[in-house]
Amino acid sequence: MKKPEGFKLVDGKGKRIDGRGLDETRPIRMEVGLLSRADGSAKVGFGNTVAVAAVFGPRALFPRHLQEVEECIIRTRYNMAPFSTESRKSPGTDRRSIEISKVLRHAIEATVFLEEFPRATIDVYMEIISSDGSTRCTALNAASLALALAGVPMRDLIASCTGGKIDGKLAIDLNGKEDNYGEADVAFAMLPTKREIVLLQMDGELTKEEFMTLLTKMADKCNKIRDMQVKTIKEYYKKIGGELE
Amino acid sequence: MKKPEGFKLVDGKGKRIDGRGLDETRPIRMEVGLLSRADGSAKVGFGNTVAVAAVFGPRALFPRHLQEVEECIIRTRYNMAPFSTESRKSPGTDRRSIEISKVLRHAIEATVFLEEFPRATIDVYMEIISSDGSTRCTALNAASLALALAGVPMRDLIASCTGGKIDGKLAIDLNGKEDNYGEADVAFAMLPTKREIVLLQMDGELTKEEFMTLLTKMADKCNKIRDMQVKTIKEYYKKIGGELE
Amino acid sequence: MKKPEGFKLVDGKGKRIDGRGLDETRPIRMEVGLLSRADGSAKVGFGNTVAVAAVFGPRALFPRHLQEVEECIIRTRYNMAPFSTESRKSPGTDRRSIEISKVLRHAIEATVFLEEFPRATIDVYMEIISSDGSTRCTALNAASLALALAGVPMRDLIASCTGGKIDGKLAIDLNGKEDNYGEADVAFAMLPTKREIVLLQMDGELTKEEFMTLLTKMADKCNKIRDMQVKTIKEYYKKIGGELE
Amino acid sequence: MIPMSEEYVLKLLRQNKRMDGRNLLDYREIKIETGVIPKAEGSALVQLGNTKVLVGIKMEIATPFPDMPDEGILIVNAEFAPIANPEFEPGPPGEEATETARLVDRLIRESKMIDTSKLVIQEGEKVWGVFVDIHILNDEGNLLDASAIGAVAALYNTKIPKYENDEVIRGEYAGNLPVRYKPVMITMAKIGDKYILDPNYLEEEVASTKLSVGIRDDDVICAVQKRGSGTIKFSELEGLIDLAIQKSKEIRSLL
Amino acid sequence: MIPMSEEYVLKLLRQNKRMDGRNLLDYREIKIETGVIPKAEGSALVQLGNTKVLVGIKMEIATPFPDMPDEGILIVNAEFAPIANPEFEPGPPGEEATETARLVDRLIRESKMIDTSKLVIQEGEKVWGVFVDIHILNDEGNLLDASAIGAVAALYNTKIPKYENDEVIRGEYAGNLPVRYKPVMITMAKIGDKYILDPNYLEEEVASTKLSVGIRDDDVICAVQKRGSGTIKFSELEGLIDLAIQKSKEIRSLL
Amino acid sequence: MIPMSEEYVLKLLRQNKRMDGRNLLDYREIKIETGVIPKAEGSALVQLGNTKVLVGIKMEIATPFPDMPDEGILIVNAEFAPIANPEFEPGPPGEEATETARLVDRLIRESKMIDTSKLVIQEGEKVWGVFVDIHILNDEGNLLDASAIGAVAALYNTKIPKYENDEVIRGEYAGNLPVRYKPVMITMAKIGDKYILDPNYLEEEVASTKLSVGIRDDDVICAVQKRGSGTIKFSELEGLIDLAIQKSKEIRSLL
Repeated sequence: MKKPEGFKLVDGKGKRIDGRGLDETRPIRMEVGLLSRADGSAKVGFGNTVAVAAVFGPRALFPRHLQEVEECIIRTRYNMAPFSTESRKSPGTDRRSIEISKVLRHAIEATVFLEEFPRATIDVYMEIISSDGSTRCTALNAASLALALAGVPMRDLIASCTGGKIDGKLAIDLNGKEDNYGEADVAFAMLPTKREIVLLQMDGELTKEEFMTLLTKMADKCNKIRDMQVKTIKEYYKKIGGELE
Repeated sequence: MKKPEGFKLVDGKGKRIDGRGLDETRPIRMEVGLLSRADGSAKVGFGNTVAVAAVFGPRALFPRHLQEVEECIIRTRYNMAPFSTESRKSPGTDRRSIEISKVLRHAIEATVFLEEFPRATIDVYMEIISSDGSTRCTALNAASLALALAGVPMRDLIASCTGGKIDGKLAIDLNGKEDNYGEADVAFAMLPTKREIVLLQMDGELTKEEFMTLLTKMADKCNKIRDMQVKTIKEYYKKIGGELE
Repeated sequence: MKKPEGFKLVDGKGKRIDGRGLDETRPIRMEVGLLSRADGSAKVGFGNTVAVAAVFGPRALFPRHLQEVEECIIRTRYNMAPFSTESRKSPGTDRRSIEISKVLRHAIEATVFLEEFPRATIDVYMEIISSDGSTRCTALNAASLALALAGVPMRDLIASCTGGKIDGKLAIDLNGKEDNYGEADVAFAMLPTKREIVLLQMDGELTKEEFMTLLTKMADKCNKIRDMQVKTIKEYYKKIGGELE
Repeated sequence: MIPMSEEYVLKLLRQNKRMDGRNLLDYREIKIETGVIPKAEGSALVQLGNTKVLVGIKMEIATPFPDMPDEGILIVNAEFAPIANPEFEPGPPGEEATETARLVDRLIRESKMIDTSKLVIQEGEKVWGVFVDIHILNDEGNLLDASAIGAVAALYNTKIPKYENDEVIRGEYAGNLPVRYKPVMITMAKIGDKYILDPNYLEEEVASTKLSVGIRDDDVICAVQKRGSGTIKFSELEGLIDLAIQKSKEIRSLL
Repeated sequence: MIPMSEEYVLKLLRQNKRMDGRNLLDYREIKIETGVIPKAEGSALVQLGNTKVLVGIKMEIATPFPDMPDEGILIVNAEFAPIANPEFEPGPPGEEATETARLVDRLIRESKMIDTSKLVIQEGEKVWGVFVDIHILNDEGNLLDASAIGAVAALYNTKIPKYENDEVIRGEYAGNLPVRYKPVMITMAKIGDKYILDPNYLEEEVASTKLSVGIRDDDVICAVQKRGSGTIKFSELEGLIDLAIQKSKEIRSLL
Repeated sequence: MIPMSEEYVLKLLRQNKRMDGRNLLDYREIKIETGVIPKAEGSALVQLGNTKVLVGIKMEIATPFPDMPDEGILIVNAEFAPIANPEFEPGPPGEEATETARLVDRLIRESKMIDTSKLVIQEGEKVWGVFVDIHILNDEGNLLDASAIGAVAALYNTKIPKYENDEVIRGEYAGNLPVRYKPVMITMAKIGDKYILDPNYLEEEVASTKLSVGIRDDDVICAVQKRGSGTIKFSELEGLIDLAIQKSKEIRSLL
């Protein structure tokens, strides 16, 4: 999308259109256990972007010919609600959601101990209910929490955020306008304690130096996101424990 | 649809646009056994609305995972032929036909002794070949006859008709214009000897008193429709018996 | 399609728009074994029409309920690449490709000894990568070669060509313009040594005499096409043999 | 009733007999009723023995094809409704329905039976579209010939609605559809080494091949299709065409 | 937790009790939050006990229907997202979602709750389209009533964007959506010979039939649907309608 | 021939060898032929060893996107035709084809290789649409890199047809497509703890992860995608990017 003339993503003082600094994320909210029918669920917000994730399983997979003999399969769906976007999005999958569902599935496959549940499936569904940039990373953070709540054994939590280049500057956690009008954007997720990358997608124009500088900033931010995830889960179990007593 | 200005559905003498009184149905025609490949078939006309129904089964259901262990399943399809309507209807299912197929299936499930045919299916297909209002009720009357011809055990025959409010008056068996320009319409079916309702859908604006008055008239009419169904079946077997001798 | 006024398909000397005589085909090119993943493959060109065919099988067919107990089944796909036509063709099947896939399947079923591979499938996929008339016949010639390369036992090779009536004259191997602007076109294939017809489709206007005269010319041409097929296969094995030594 | 089986069909044919008593080259009784669908601009119900096919014609305003700005358009569609045969499934048209629709389309189009140049309302912008919808009610075999008879009968029964102030006025008519030929489709089925006409559905099951030939009033051939997975001997072809031409006259006389 | 089973639901009902302690005619606690979706022109999150339904309204420029040139259009869509229930499958809307969307559509349309005549920008050319998207988040039963509450609440929360120079200016508003009624859908479920209100999902599994009745502020009935494969006795009908009318006032007071 | 198995691939790699004799960072032989499709405005057949990919470009008149009224449009589509691999099924594009199309799209779009501002015929109304159709003929691995090479080569081979009196005149040309860069996609596959370039299809089966990096002539990175269900160590990343940049120069020199 073409940036309107004169429109600035970063002002003279290095502040972004929503008042943030370049290395700041928007306010992050995390909530878990909100959906009673799911085995695990979570809602994550990065500013005006909100994703809800639900995990079902491990459960038996039918028809049988889809089963894997030595491990469980992961099925994912990333979906945007029609009212989540500026103009209404027609319901249904499109090429973008097919691709995103695929890369998110691979991120989860790289994280879960698949071999513990041969012949089973774990279904991870992610709904974007409000969209303002960074939707896939928000969804993946929610999926990570929902998997943890469902008790699925994982190598680590998945922490995810976006980054990019806007008005020539490197920035973390792009909002919708920054994504549309910026020069580059990167979607990234890693297993923070392992320092292993499970999601990496980039679009735009970056030199190698910019790319590596940006990735280093994003990896740092993912460490903090993981801390929030851990805190969210602990508080949930504390609360539940309290209620059960 | 908006009623053209000055257009009257009921004249000063209580006559409707096709000359009927408020409590009269259009001429009803019933024919059974017309399709040699079906296990049971019927054609029913209410004025210019004509439906053909065919029943296949009880027959084995495949793939097996669709079978019900303790009863037979009913599958229905309500479909309008492209040439049945004013402007050509594109072939294929739409949301309206999905909904109608569902409520008609439920009406049939409420009528057939499902437990007599575990693991089987009974397929009831209904084609509207000419459409002038009340298509689903006409289709259901045809389905009832076709089920009887197929020898499917039922708690009673299903008798069905529509009613509604047109130009402020309650009327039976709406035609297409009355359906479009009227204030309310009701689709109704019952098992007359049991006085049990198997189909009930209403749209529009009715007070409770109007609704109950109308329903009572419709139930009366369904008794008469059942009589016609019985007569049609008897005459068919008489004729067949005569031919076989 | 309407012929532009004054446009001539055949000139005063009986020459066609690409310089050919009425009984001449365009230059024919045949190549086999070009696709390493297929069990048999071939590429055939008639002038600017080019088809690639690949054969997979005989191979086991799943799910089982599709299997035939006493013979193998043939599955075919005829598909035009989006860039093969004047204006881009939207990807995906349409009614034309469904019909053509069906008649080509029947041609192959009439040729292969199906009973030798009960419960199996042989899949024959044909891609039109450049289209200038006679695409289905070109595809079928390629399929015939690919089947032979795959070692599928056949009653004979299938030889195929088109013919038609253009500017009032009977002609062999119609190109795109001749197909569009001519008075009739015929798609034809036979097993030359058996003189049995396996494909026959005709559109347009022909008297019986014209039809029979044209068919006789086409049958002659198919004999020659079969000779080319045999030569192509022999040369391939000679070359392969040479390489293996 | 005597149980009918494929064996039985074959056994009878060896004696040049058919299960319903017909001679090899007989059609079943043909009944044609027209004007049977109130909302359609033209319609016909065809019965070929117990095979029943309903054809309805709708006339709709359409945009002409860019390369045919001065001609109306023709769309033929076939629905093999599941009421017609226990093996038909609900859903989008399959291979058989598609082939039937395309063959009837070619018969009508290539025979030039409709004078589409008279269907233009505004050149390049607005023309009449003729929508031929074939609806199979009961499949006792030879759906193609029955569908073709139904389509031609329905087109002969079709009126063009009035069109005023950019609006189609249904129920009022400006005239008949401009039709000029009665093309007929004749299907011959090969069972063993014999050919029969108008196969019923059990005969179709047994037949290895069918040859369908479309013939115009002036004996011109306008559509041919070999159907099914058998072969036809080249030497048989001329006789089959002769047979189709001859039989087409008989069928046409009923239209 | 005590294991819940269908047997258990039935046993309790025989004693006029329900698994969550409610009386037969009680709704679960209803919570309504509006304005919850930043990008939507209107939205509501409804909780009916643990059932959670999110409804978002988008206002888009649309072409009016030819027979309604001077009215805005209404589109209702329901997504039974697979996050809501382990039995929901990803993919196009199934029967349940379609029925829910159509019933909410009828409730809104037939009650005339939106004054669509005020949604015309240019007669016959350009009107506002009101897109009501129902998104099920968690299915603990009675999705229809929850969806209807959500749709009405979201429509009351909806603003019309500014429209200048043929462009919708999102985030700036010209006024509220013209709404005038609060229709309510009441679903009664029949289990054995008893009727209960607001069935949870285990009760829905056991119920043979549901009757859903849509009631407007003036007690006018504007939509009725019998759902499920049981029957309703004719003699029961009047009492059920009375019950729905009475209960609708209680629900409406929350909107 | 020696039977090839996944075990064999792994065993060789432990000795830094590959089944076809290549070094770990070698590409297979690359052959590029352009202008191979008569009806296409541009085309290329790329062979990467035995992997064969055909790319055709069609130029069509299109409407620009409302937010880009002064730019032509680009559509990239990939067909994983069933002729290419016994595991490909006929039908609409699956996940792999969709990902390939979208990555090639991003490589072309984000690198700004086409000057789309020169494809406007009438601002806001009519522009050239560049349709890039990738057709896989034979899949012996690394379809993405081959597709990208094919797309760039075909775009460099593309001519814009003449456009006169609202009509595209096929076969006559107004000039070349305005292209200015040769972006290259480099795919590195991780097998065990080793990375190899240009994996063949058996190596792809064994690889846990692939990293594909798109590089422009000026070494700018314009597209990156981690593919597959393994992980990449953060510490490995810089070396992989360096490798991709270095290798891209070698591939670009062939274009």
